[in-house]
Amino acid sequence: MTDDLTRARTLLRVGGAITLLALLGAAGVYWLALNFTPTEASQGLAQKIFYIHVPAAWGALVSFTLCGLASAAYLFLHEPRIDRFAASSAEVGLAFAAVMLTTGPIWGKPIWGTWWDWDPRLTLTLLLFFIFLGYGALRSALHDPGERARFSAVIGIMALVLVPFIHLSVYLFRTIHPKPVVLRPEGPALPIEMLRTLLVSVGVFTLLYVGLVTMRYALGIARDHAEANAGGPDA
Amino acid sequence: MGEFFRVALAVAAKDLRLELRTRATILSAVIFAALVLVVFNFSRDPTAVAAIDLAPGVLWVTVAFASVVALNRAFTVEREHAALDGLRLAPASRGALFVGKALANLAFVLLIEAVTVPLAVLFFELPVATAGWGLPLILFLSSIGFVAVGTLLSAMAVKTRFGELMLPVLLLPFLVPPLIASAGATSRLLAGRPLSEVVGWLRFLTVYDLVFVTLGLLLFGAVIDE
Amino acid sequence: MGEFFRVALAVAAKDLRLELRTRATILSAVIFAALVLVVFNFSRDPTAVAAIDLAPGVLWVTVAFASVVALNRAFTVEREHAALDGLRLAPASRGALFVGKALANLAFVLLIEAVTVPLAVLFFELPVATAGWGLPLILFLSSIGFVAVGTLLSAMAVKTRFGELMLPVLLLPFLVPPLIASAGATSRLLAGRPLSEVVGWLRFLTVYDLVFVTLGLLLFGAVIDE
Amino acid sequence: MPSPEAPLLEVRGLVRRYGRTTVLGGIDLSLGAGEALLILGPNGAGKSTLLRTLAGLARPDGGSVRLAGAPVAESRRRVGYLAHDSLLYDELTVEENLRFAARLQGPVDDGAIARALATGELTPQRDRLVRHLSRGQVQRTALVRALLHGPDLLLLDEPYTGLDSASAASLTAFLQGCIARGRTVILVGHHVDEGWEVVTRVAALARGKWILETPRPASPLETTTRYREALRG
Amino acid sequence: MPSPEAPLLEVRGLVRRYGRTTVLGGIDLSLGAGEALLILGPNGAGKSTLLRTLAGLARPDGGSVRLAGAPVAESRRRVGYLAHDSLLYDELTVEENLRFAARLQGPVDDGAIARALATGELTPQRDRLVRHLSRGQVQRTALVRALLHGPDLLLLDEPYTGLDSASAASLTAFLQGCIARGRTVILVGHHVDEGWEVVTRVAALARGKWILETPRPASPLETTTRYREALRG
Ligand code: HEM
Ligand SMILES: Nc1ncnc2c1ncn2[C@@H]1O[C@H](COP(=O)(O)OP(=O)(O)OP(=O)(O)O)[C@@H](O)[C@H]1O
Ligand SMILES: Nc1ncnc2c1ncn2[C@@H]1O[C@H](COP(=O)(O)OP(=O)(O)OP(=O)(O)O)[C@@H](O)[C@H]1O
Ligand SMILES: [Mg+2]
Ligand SMILES: [Mg+2]
Repeated sequence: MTDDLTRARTLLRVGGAITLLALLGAAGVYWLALNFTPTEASQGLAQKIFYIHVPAAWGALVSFTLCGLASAAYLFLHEPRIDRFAASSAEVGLAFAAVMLTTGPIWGKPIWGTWWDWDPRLTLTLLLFFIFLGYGALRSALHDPGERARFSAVIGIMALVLVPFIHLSVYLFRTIHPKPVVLRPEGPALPIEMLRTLLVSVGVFTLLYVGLVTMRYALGIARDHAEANAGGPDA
Repeated sequence: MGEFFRVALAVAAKDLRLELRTRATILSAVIFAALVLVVFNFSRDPTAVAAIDLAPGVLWVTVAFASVVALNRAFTVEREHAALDGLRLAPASRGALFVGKALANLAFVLLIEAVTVPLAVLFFELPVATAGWGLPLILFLSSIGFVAVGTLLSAMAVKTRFGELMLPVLLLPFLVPPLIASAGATSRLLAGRPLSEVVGWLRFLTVYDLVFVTLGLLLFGAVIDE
Repeated sequence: MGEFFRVALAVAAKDLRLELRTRATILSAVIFAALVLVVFNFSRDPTAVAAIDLAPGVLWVTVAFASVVALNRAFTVEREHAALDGLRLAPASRGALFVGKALANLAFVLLIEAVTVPLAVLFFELPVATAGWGLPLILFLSSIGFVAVGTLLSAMAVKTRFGELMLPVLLLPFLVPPLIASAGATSRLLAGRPLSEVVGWLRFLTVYDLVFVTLGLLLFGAVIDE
Repeated sequence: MPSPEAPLLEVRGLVRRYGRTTVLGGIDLSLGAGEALLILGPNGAGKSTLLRTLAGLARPDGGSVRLAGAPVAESRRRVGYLAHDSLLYDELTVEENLRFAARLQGPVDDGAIARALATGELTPQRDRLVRHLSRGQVQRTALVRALLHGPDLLLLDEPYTGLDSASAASLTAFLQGCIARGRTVILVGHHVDEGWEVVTRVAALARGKWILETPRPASPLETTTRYREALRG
Repeated sequence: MPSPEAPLLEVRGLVRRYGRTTVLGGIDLSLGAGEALLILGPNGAGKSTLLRTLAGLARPDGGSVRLAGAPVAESRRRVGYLAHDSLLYDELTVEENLRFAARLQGPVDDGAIARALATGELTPQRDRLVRHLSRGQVQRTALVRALLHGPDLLLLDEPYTGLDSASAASLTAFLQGCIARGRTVILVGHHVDEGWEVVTRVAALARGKWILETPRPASPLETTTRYREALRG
């Protein structure tokens, strides 16, 4: 039991270190973006937010996707560690989505002249955000660990199914949100330097993801440990 | 396969019979729907908004929330005296149990719609004639999706303290996509456009239904069994 | 009198503990309110309907839904394990029990409103400044009447015999007036009219509250006791 | 039926119907302080209906129930009723349930709650949700809930259900204490030996009428045989 | 524990936890056709949890449960489980409840339902809502529901609860019939004498472990004394 705690502590340190590294990287990306990347003609400096917004958006969708896949795995293996990972990934995804949902409007104000628009793509993204808020609410409302794991796994899978709906929504509905310029059948359609900076930034966000998930996972271990020691058998 | 449907029908028939006895679900749902329509009718400033513009949205929101009210009850009947354990003991596939519960819920939702739509037509003087068969079709397609997701989620919500609130929290995000499609299609139809123009929406609804009914079949076991 | 309130508070506290113990409930309330707004925005055709025109309706649907949910819940918790008999065995006045149940329901409805209104203001860029204290006042007044009637009705509904269940339908008309009043008042206030213009509505709501709280106090015993 | 002391409970020609079926067809009963009546009877005889009516939960369709000369509704505090259902809230803990039940009766003092938990041997489970209790633990909680406020008239419907031998013994001891303190107990059961030490009188109900009514016979065995005869005859 | 016949039920090192608490700490059990095991144990010992797990309602956290060599989930039809809760719908009549339970198991034939009602002595109540039944009538309905489909393994959690002497006797007779037909019965109870004629083996559970496991002693009395010793030692 106590070696659980030591493992948790080491994981927490490792995660912390990676996260720190990632944050430094983020700073690096902006140094790169501001000094070594051409400024987009029509949008000017506003477009620089691109290098957070897009990786954050992708990061969010990826986190949620991984949560969904882990959820599916859990239902087959009933392995508590997988559940813990899914929960961690979901929470980190929420953080990324929050970044996306703030950078988006900040970008939108100068470009679209409005903070928000009830555009399907935007709204469905918002909904995904809500689904995972609900995911969290459900988890905190359930006390039996098995039940908590199974139920949140089901939500995770259902949300995973909704992600493609979101990605496709941009094609299905009229929307003011830019069509994919990178992830599109014909391949990327933007200057190579922008692409380079974007890819660096994506790398940074991946690092951030790993760091945060590791930390959150460690906390998960600690929590379960606390629970397991809370009360002995009776009668 | 015959067994699958025997069980599914048994479960659905049981729920319908219970509902006939108590009327609890339908009544609260219908009352709610009526209230909502009344509110909209009176809170609308006729000079500002034409009823026809408001109608599709209102209709769909009403149906959605009334369905949530109904779905909230779906598994409380299984909670008393641990009746759900009775279902879980059955040698039947979990998919069959899911279909059974879902069929009953579908019946409730359709019934709610059967009450709501005429009311809406009354309040908003909708030109339903122009919409023709499109409207029922949309209603039917979207109801399937509603119910598939709702049945799955209400089975979980009922296990939480105050699940009556947890259900809408989990369910509403999943209801929005079909809601967009239905509301969009409805307003076009009411504007007198031909059915052919909303085929895209209908296809969207059908895909959604297929996806989530399948998910329900696959995941229901994970919800009710340990 | 001190006893009256001790019992009432005990009952209310019990219900609130049953519902609001988990942080999840508060969080859910917020998510729920936000979702209602999202759902509405989606069902609306932005070219035809300005958000502001939807606002009153949205507010009231949220309130109505919250009430229906709370009231559905209110007496199902009393039915399991015949907990209601536990209340009936109490040497307390039935009025105290009524007030207790009603208070809990009111608390929940007010919670939902407390999170809905600010969000609605954000979403619809409502001119709350002009509305000022009028809006909360209206919400509060109408919620009281709503909950008073609702508590009485749901107490009837717990005795699940059909005849008794028809009563809510017969009583539905009683729920409509306060809704109309408050919806009307709200839209006026949001249209920037002065509070003085809706005093009539407010007076109506107050009278309604008094009448139905009194009725509840008097009739509750008849409803829960044989 | 006559009673040694001034009757605390006085029932006259009590009739109770459910729609067409008459469940209690004119029951007379009078019990004084310090008396304990064991009521036997086949399933569906009307035992629980009788207790519900005595507890003031069901209105008599005929006859009268008077507690110390007053209608039950006016002296609810003097009655403690254990039903088939636990009357507990699944989603509250044992302690929360007891605390709530106590509040309904009057101002609560924590010492009383703690003592009640102790007498029910529920102290280890005090913070557990009732939903998570075993059946016997639920039954003990329901018992404690019913007796928390120290009633003068105890109406116990099959109180020994689900109790293990230890808890059964301590329940019996507790009831003996009540009798000693001049309380009155009505006990419904199917086993003559459960609570035998407490019982001062035995009655049997069938088809809503007394078929047997006697001071406690010499032995459980004798009681059983007399009950059997009464059922046959 | 050894068994005279090829084991129908084989339990190995069964562990069951409820989050914090370990309720079953490694249970071994093997029962053959025609055997009837009586499980005793204090409240909260884990008896019901054990039965729930055997019935396939609760997933073991460790160890295995095999029915005729297969996991329970694959042979649900062979199990009949009577829980503390009735698993019945209050708002359905007795017959509707049984009919529904039967449909879940397989095609329904009316004769079978009628016979089931008769064995449960429920024919007079067939059209009454379960909500309106007396406790003993509910218990009989629950029993009939559990045994309707003629299972090979009967898991009965305190089946005698609330039954009057007559019904208790006919239940015992019914169980004897099952044993004679080579069925296997597990009986949980607090009274050694209830179902004594049926029992072939006795075991006692405490704190999630066997504290006693023996072929049926000579008499109920002897059983009780040995159980008491086991509890103390
Ligand atoms: C207002 C809130 C906004 C939200 C919720 C949002 C959401 C998203 C999401 C979910 C993605 C990932 C799409 C995918 O890969 O499937 C994305 C990517 C992107 N967003 Fe936004 N966005 C917002 C505002 C904006 C604005 C104002 C702009 C610029 C005018 C913008 C430009 C982009 C671009 C260029 C991409 C990359 C597209 C690709 O190559 O896949 N976004 N956004
Ligand atoms: N609400 C009701 N509506 C109709 N009949 C009822 C109702 N409640 C009880 N009965 C019937 O009244 C009779 C007496 O019920 P009661 O519960 O008093 O029996 P009982 O003596 O307690 O039996 P048991 O020993 O099984 O508890 C039973 O036949 C029962 O079916
Ligand atoms: N869902 C649950 N969550 C947490 N603890 C539980 C849960 N169910 C049962 N327990 C605990 O597990 C223990 C065993 O419960 P179980 O019902 O198996 O006991 P039992 O032997 O059947 O007792 P009884 O004779 O009272 O029926 C008890 O202490 C109980 O409080
Ligand atoms: Mg009874
Ligand atoms: Mg048990």
